[in-house]
Amino acid sequence: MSQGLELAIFGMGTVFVFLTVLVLITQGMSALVLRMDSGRDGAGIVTQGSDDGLDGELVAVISAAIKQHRSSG
Amino acid sequence: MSQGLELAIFGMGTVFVFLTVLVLITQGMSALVLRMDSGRDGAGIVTQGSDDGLDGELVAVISAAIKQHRSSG
Amino acid sequence: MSQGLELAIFGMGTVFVFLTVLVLITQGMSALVLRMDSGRDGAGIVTQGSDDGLDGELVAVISAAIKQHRSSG
Amino acid sequence: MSQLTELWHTTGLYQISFPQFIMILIGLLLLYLAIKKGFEPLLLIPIGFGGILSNIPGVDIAVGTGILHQFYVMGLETGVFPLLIFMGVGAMTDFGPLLANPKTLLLGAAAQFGIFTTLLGALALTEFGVFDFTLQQAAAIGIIGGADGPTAIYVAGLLAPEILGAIAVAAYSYMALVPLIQPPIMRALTSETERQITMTQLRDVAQAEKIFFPLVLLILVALVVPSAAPLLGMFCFGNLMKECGVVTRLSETAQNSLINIVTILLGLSVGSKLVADQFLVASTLGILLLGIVAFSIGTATGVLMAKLMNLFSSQKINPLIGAAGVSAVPMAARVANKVGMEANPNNFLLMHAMGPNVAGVIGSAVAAGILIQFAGG
Amino acid sequence: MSQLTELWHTTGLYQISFPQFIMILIGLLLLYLAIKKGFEPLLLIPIGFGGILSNIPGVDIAVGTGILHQFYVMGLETGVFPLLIFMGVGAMTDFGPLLANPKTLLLGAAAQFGIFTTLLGALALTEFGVFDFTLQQAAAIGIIGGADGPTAIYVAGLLAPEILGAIAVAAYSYMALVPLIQPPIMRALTSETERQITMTQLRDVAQAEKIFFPLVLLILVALVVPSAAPLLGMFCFGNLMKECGVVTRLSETAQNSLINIVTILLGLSVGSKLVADQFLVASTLGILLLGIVAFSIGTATGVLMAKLMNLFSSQKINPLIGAAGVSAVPMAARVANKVGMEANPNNFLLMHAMGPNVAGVIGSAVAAGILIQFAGG
Amino acid sequence: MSQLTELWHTTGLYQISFPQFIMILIGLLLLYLAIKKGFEPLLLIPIGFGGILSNIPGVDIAVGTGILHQFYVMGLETGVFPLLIFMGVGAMTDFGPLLANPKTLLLGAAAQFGIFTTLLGALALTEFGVFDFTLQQAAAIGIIGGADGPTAIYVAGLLAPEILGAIAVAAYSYMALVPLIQPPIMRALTSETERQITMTQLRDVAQAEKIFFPLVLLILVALVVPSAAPLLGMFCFGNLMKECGVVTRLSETAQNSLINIVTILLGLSVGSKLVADQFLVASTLGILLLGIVAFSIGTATGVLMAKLMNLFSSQKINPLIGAAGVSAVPMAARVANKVGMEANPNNFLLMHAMGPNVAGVIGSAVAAGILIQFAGG
Ligand code: NA
Ligand code: NA
Ligand code: NA
Repeated sequence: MSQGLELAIFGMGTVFVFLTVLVLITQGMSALVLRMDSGRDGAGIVTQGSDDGLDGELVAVISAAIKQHRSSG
Repeated sequence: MSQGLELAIFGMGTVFVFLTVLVLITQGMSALVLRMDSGRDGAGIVTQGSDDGLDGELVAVISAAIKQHRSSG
Repeated sequence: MSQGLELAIFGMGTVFVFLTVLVLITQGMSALVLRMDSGRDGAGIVTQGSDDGLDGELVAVISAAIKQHRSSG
Repeated sequence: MSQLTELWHTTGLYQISFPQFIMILIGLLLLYLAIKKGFEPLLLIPIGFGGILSNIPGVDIAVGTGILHQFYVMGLETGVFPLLIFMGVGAMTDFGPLLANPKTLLLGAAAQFGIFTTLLGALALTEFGVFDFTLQQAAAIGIIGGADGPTAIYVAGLLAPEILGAIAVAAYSYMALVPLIQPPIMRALTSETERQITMTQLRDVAQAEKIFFPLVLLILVALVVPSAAPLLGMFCFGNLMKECGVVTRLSETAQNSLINIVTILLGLSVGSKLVADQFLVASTLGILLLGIVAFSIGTATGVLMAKLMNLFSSQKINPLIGAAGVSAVPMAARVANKVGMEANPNNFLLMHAMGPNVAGVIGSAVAAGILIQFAGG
Repeated sequence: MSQLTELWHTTGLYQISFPQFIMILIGLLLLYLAIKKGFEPLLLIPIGFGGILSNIPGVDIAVGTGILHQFYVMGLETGVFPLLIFMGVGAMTDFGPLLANPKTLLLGAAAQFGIFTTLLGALALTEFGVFDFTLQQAAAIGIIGGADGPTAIYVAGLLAPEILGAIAVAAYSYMALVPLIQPPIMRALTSETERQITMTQLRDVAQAEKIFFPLVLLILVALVVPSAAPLLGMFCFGNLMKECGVVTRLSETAQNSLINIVTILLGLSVGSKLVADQFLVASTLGILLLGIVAFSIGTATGVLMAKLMNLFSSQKINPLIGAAGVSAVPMAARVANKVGMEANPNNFLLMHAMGPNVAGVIGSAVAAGILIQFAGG
Repeated sequence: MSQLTELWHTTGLYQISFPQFIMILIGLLLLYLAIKKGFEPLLLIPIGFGGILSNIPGVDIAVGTGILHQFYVMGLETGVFPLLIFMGVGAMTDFGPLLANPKTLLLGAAAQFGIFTTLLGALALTEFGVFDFTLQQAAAIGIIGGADGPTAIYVAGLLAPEILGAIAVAAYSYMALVPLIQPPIMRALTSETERQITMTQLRDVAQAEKIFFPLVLLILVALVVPSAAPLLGMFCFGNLMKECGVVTRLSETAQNSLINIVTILLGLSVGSKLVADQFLVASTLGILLLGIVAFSIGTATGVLMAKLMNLFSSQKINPLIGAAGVSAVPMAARVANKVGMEANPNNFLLMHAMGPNVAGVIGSAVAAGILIQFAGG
């Protein structure tokens, strides 16, 4: 029972400390991200890679090729 | 061999008994279901839950909320 | 080190022998396939089975049966 | 120079034995039948390819830490693969036609005669010294007559893993050959008039009946033949997921990605039992012969049962649909439909034959349970 | 004749015990609740069906080499299944509302009071001789109050596998009952005026914030409560796959086929712990009672925390969303929305409640880590 | 107070070692490269995240019963994961361009020089006392030059699991860096005129050729290098499923849900080898250095082979496509295309480069088989 009480106190304490710290860090992280974004005047993180490594240009080339192939096939 | 004969007889017997009983029970089950359905004047079992638990009303609410959120955000 | 040298020589040798033989066999295989195709005056291998084993005729039959079943049921 | 010799000794060309060579040809034959002739390709392509891999000399693929042996240990020794396939098949099965005409369950019972007579045949051949089959092996051979792939593999895996390869090859080959094996038997046992019998439209079945049926079946299995509960339990579970309508995403996964993944692994695992020293034995010939006998008897007893039922019932059933009682879903039902249309071009038996067809799955699973209980352990 | 007797002895009808019979009824009840009442069907259908299978007499399904026991050993003893589910849930979770209003994390903390007070309650009942729970069992029971299925199963699997069945059934049943359990408590603890509080629109959240958040969370877990790292690590991994935008195919598989496959196997595994001699014990009643207490306390402390926060902040939050802090995603958030609309039909709390709702997942995973560390090994 | 101390001792902040801290930073770096720079995200996100998880102090994740160690034991120690990936890659591979111009297979052979020279390099560095690599480790390092992820992981898992983490990181990083590593080498070894060579349109390839090719390849592997049969066998199996056209559902599962599931688990498993005490050793630096040397040599020998072939053939090939022989599908083929277009904007080499590109996969799998046979067991 005393072991349980100890566990309950420490447990609830840790949960609160953890989530409180998370609130602060999250706020800090968001502030940082948003400041960097506005500093860069724009769109935030733009991911370069895509799922299959195809870039827009290549997609366009392939699409054009397929289109041509179909229309003439 | 005699062991095999025994197995064959009992096996085939069990298969027949099992499926015969299943015929009867299935007929009984169907009769029961259909009587209850007609008693309820209609559509039979209508499942309440859906795959994700969303009911129509809630979908409407969520859609409205999202819409409002987006238009003002 | 000498073991490594041996492995490198035999390894690279095998890779080359393997792929050279594969070139020859592939060329032979293609020649054979294409000759048989043209001999058959047409479409090459046409696979009979399909994923679910349904052929066109059967699909038509099934569709008809279901239609009849529904319209009269 | 001695090093070149050593190198030469590592090649398959040096190490290959004649039986391995034959087995590779058999693997290629299975692939040919699957790709070019449409023989149950979903299973025979992985089995055939696995069979080739298993007979490559000088590398452990079907034994020890080899990948196919690992799949075998993981999924066939444990029964996990066939049971998951059965769950997926359950999730694909529509009991509607059966529920509309439950008497057709009896056809699915009759067609299991093939299983037990073949079992006796195998034991008789042993008695006469032609082959040497144990009771376990005879039971596993008989189940080929159940015309149900996962059931055959499940039973063979438990009772006689040493002949699993031959049994699986026989089961799937004959299932593919149903359009050749069944029609002559069906025609021989029926008159033109019988084949022309048209059957009344099946009634509509309520959703509630479809939901209750797998549960009713499960409870009955639990009370009467518990040894069939793993197979039929997983089958009913899949079917309930499909019919209950509230777990669509689980049902679809069971019918698609899960069953596909397991089919690939199961096929390769079965292929691992096609190693030359296990497959190229006299008993394999016996298994192939007995397997086709089992199919034929099942077909015959299914048809005869239908004729027998017609003696006692005013509402006649076309005896051709009795042949669909062997299972081999949905091929046997299509064959019944086709032979029926030869006699009467407007006679659509397909839906009527689906009832005994799925009943055959239940019947052979029940038979499998009994075989496992008596011959197992 | 003696052979017929022998045959009779193989039937389930002969072998079934009364407790097994009761358990089969309970399994059917779970299926009824899932199908007809919509109680968390994705889990309760596999669990209920697995429970029936596990109580079929005369066949090993939930023990030994039985299929469900194999699934249990493979996925629950190892923790693999709940962790993969957690990864999938992570890949489905949108932290946007939480990031827009991070203070709501505190509501997700407060609602975990239910876990620890229930743990104490279980130990107190043991002290008073009503039940006999070990510290491990008390911890596993408390986690029901976390209102998070995979977390509860993960903790119970590690700390008290013997009561895993009861805990899983309690957790999922109460999660389904959230619309009945929570509203009275929410109304009792709030005034009409409080329930009418409207909250300001949530700001838009940048993609970069969503990418950084799972990493920030992971690092904090690593530094503060490493014992929660398996659960929260897999959760954050799933979420990062979703948000980073460059591994769509992995994220979609984690959200679909993978989580569906694991859900089926997990549900059946949990069902294997519904064998009569483990489930039909007095402690199960205690677990069910304590479980609902845990839920209720969590709901209450979530609401009270929101009221407390309003004392110190000018920007008021509607205390109803505090109840969503128990997790039970997304049911609890919907309940908060519904109760809020009763007081003010134009008050859409759903998005605001999603913040504490996912915060509750984090909170109970942290609590789970602590319980495992103190009560485990 | 002592309890607070005890609590403090459970935190990661107290327990973390400096090497663990560094490894977490390296994990974050891999995530950054994957997400922001597009470095092979499908693998580097799971590997990087798994690497972070593995270095969290005070909790067993990458060792003992930890989840990542379980994945490692299940899939990497057994070879199952890389072989299933190889099957999926086979099901995605189109051998059309290779069949249209089979001579390009020789380019895929030449590019494997990188593997063997690097092996020798590693042994030489050991001879000179710079590093201390065993023959097994040297072989595993050499295979980085194969520019094929699953092959490298498979070989390293069998021959030198202790350096698997470093090898996988090197292999995938350099595959992502192909657009930076290869062009300077390609330009240095070719003249402007050579780079402008246009190649004739590839002929159409019949379906039958595509079906026979994986079988021909399999048989040749069986007869010549059986030790390469697990890798190439699974590869050919996947390709046959794709091309035969009768098992579309299996082929699609192999290309989608199955390969995605395995990719997630494989990546996390590899991540488990990024624990500080295995990764932060001097030899890792050596592996990274030797890996880039292997890539570069392979690129060079591929290009030189193409030039050599032009000496003996009237139908000239553009030597740039020789660089695609290293594998790194399809990145290396795109790089060849891009460098070719710089010299002649109307020169589309992409399809021509796909031939040597997939030939490189075959070549390095053959090399892998030989390495495993000589250095293994
Ligand atoms: Na059957
Ligand atoms: Na919670
Ligand atoms: Na390569």
